[in-house]
Amino acid sequence: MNRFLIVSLTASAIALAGPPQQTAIAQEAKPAPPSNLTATDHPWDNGEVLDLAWDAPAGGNADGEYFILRTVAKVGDQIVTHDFKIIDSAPGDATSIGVEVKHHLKRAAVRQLGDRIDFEAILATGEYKFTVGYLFQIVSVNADGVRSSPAQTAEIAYATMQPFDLGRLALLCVTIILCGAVIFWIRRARSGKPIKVRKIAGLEAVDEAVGRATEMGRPILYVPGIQDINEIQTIASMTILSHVSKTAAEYDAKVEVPTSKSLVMTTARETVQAAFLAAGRPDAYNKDLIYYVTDEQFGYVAYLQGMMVREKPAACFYMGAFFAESLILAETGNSIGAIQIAGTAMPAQLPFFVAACDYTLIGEEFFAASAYLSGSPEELGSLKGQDVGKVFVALVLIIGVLMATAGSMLDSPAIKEAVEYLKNTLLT
Amino acid sequence: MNKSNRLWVILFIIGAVLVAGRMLISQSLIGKAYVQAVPVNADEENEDHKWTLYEQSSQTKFNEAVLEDPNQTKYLFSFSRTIGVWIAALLTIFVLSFLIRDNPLYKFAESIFIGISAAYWMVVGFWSTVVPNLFGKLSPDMVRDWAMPGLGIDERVELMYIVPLVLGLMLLWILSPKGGWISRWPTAFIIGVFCGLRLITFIHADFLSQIRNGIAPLWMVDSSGSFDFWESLRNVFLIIGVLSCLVYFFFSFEHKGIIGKTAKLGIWFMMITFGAAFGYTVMGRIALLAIRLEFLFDDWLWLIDPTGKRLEAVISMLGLF
Amino acid sequence: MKRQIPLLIAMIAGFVMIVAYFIPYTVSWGDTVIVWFDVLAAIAFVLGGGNLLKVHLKKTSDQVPGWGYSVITIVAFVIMLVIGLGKIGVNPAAKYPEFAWSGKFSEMGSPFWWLYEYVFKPLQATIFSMLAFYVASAAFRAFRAKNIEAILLLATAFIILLGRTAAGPALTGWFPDAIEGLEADKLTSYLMTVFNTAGNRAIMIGIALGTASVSLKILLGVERSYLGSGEE
Amino acid sequence: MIEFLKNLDRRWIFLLMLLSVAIPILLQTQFEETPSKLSIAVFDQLEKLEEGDKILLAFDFDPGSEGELGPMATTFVRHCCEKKLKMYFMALWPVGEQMIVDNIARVIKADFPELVYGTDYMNLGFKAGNEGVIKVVLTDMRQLYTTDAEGTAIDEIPMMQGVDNIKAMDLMINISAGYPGTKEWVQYAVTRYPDKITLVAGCTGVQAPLLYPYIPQQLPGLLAAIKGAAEYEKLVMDKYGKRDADGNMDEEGKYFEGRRRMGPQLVAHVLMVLLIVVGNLIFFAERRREKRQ
Repeated sequence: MNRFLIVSLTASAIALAGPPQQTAIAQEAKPAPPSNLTATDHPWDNGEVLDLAWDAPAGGNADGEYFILRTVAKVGDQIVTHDFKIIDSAPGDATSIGVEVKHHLKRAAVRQLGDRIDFEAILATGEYKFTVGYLFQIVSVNADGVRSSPAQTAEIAYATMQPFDLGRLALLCVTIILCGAVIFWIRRARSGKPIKVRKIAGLEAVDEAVGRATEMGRPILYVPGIQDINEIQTIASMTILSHVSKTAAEYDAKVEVPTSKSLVMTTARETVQAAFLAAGRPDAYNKDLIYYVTDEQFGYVAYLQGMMVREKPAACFYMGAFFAESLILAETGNSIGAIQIAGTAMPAQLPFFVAACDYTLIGEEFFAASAYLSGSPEELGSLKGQDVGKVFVALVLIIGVLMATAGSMLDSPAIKEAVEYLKNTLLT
Repeated sequence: MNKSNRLWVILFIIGAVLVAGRMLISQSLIGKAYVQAVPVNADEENEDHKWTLYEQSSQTKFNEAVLEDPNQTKYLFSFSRTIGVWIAALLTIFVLSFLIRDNPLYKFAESIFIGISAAYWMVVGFWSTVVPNLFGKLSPDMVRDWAMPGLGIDERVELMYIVPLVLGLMLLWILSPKGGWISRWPTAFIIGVFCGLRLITFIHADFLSQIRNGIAPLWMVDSSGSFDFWESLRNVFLIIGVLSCLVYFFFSFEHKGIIGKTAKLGIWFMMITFGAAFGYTVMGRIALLAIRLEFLFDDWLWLIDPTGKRLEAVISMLGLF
Repeated sequence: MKRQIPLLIAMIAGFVMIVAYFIPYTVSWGDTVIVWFDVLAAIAFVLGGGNLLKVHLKKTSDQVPGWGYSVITIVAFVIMLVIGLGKIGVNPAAKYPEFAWSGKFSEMGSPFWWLYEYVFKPLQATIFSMLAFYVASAAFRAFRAKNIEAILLLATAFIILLGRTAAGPALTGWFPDAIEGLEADKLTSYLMTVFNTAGNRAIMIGIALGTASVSLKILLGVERSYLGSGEE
Repeated sequence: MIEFLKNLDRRWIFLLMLLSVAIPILLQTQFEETPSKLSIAVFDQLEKLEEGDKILLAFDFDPGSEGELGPMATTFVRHCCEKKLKMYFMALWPVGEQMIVDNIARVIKADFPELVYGTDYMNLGFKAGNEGVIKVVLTDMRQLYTTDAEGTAIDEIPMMQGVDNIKAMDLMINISAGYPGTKEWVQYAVTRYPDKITLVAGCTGVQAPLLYPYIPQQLPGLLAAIKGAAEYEKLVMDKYGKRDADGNMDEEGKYFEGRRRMGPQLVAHVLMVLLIVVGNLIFFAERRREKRQ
């Protein structure tokens, strides 16, 4: 109804303006504005989007575009004077768009509204955060860049948060599948069913290296990387350290753990102490062998390379997150003839470890190593769970690629849209 | 004096003679640093609120200024920064001497570095984390009156930040003779929180997004709408590469038969990846050495002058011979 | 008991973070705890500094060989710490001259800046630059074309090393149009965008899976060695 | 001969490396650069901007990587000054702030003294929190940055008016030496707001291979290592040339730093290739001899 009205109005305006040389006039004159602009809260999101919808102006606007203007209209109970600014644009064939807003403004941000708001009244409330409502305008811009008069929303719109972010549903499902697979295999292993996993080259070398250090009467150096304890690689390194120090305790070898972060030092102390206890040698534990050097990456490296040359450890373990220091350590270790075993998930450092160390655990193998070393069936079960994840990747990849290929070969918009949905909605 | 000590003495003497020779040729001290005085006038009324900042400058500017006005005070020779350049140069050489063998000079540099850097990070941690993010949250007024007058006046007390304070204190409990086990609580908290956080963000950011980036048609058409063989081949290689590498990481099967062959292909892809990483890394490392040597030749020995810092005729290596 | 409670703390904290990621009200918790962790890590510097002092004071008092270097470390540490925490020689911020402590601890010209510029920085950069030497010796010693894998690695490295300098165009620039694609820079870009991307993508996916699995095991308490023995 | 090479003391190799870098520096050799696609893409992204557009420069590196990234940073700042863009500096690395201050002194204060702090450029400084900082500045900068690096309240800075978050920026440049760096900016900023945030980056050689999977969808342009810096320098200097009308080279050397480094780079790369080849020759000669025995 409304649309019809505008169409007829415009038509009569044109009729008034002169003879029906419509094309010539349309280029000169302002385009018609869109109508029925509404702003509603985007459902099931984090309250940062309002959905705008409008009806296309009479005669359409396919060649042009729309500009979206926004103003803060209400802060708490305060009405704010209007000051519309362009915040976004939409293509001419669109009739809706999601725009980003905030559901709350902090007091400091409210201050920015300057003299458009009675700040004294805001101060007096003593509040810290205020709900904020918006008004929108939309103008159509034709191909020549001429703007129409604006259409405005009738009501102040507020964005609200919902208890669940529907955009992350796919992520939730994937998380449940992955975690579920790991848990399933761990439980299966607990129930006593045998778990078969392949060997990882280099893991037997761990015990061999410890044994050799004992024979030579020289210490073992264990470097847990240079990241703090909030890094998963460092945590994984702790579980490998647990195994190394347990073996060392059995062989009566000395393990030295210099760390670059003090939190890693305290955690490593706990780990090693527990390992010595498990090996039945709690008396042999010496916490002074696990110490902090410095947080500075190269200060730590300077210390390590000096210490390696002076104390000549027989075996060196580099397990954790490494950066540039990987090669300095590996080359120094090589020059003193130590057995070197490395493990990291830092892809950039892998070539150097692969080249300069005796054994290297690559990426995921590094995380798997702790499971192998512990030898407990539950830990091995978790590896099977990870494999489910890989199967998932392969399946989705193959399906996605086949769909994309089909879409491209058949030039079918429907399939292409399905691929876009898979990529941009399900996999983000 | 044993053989290695003699070698060190000889190296030291050669170095000293070369540096002295360099100084003779230029007929003035090398490694000099100059500054530009920038007066700061924070408060017209109060004399205490006026001071001078010294910014890095160059001999060229200094000489130009002196030629114009011999009594100028804007550009100055800086004694402390000249010393600094010499110390930096010597420390650079001390560290590099480790390449010949471990020696007392390296140990000296190493000890200084450990001490300085540990303290450096403590200071940075205090002023840029503890003050704004702990004190600033728990007592914004106090921090504003003391060290951060620019702190937003709307900042309010955020009692939530008592949690890291308490956890921190529990952590430090380890220093006390008894009850050190309490420090396991904050450790467990950190590890738990970050395990949860990393689990979800890795699945979100790396796992899903990499699958997403991997989806591409194997049949590519170019802008004219006809089949593009090379672009298609590229995508075929990409998908084969990703899948075969994934097979390598499979733990459930031994690498035998078809799986073994696919895994092998995966290793080949990874080896090319490693080769690329190696090539690029070498590139970066050499640039790092270049900047150190440029410092020695330019700022210290004044052998080269790529940025026009000096008026004095530059003696290039070619000129020496 | 001393082990059960921490285990419970880790489990609850971890699962709360996971659930919070899906709920808009709590999604910012992740950011908050990252800030908390930084505070905690900064407090932990005290632990590190204390340990550093303890180790080196012990070495000094025991007069173990090389104890002189420990003295140097202690002196360097204490000087840097006092200068930095005390903001010694730092002018107030120009905007707030009446606040003596408002200046930046690393202001140019201050003693802290001097130590940073002329001691810390050259030492850090020089130790980093030693990599150029190690990379050379590793190249000579370790990179052997023993098998097809090693040959692939080396060939790629060669192409990149030469392709990313003036040597690349000089060696391959004359190639006729038919094999233009083999010119060093084009080959480099092809290797990088196809093979390197495929390899890295798979490694990234693997690491994501490994991270998720290790995290999960820790949260479930399957993996608990980091918590120590439960004894004091 | 083989015996000698096999047992070659690695210090001789160190010496060769030292010479191959030192001699080109002393001779100041330079080579002509042919810009690659990725460098041109970076240049074009900046060229597209207009006077007064906002640009965020995140300096996530430290002196350790200055050799590779310093030249890029200098040229980026110069390019922004020439285009009269509004520059917002920030750092996720503690020492990054120092790098910002250095570059402001080297480029802006020295060659563009007419630019005013607070209206033409500003320094947000360092904030701890790694990717957490990225997440926060994406939605609300003022939550973390109550003051700039100098301690001035953010709201008193003219160019911060109307800037709530980094989505207000027309382009973002990240110079990165590792974690946190370009990868995190891509993961947390670009991936979330692909339409709002355009990122170009300069990175160290080590990182370059890891960033290629993001090109070009999430990362339209990348300067990889010193070579990228040299190419970009050429592009910028060819277009904007020398500052002095009389073509004076004084003080200009800082804009040629990348190209200057390519000299030692070439020689050292060739040395590396030779070392690998010689190493392998020895290895195979040795193996053949063992087989014969």
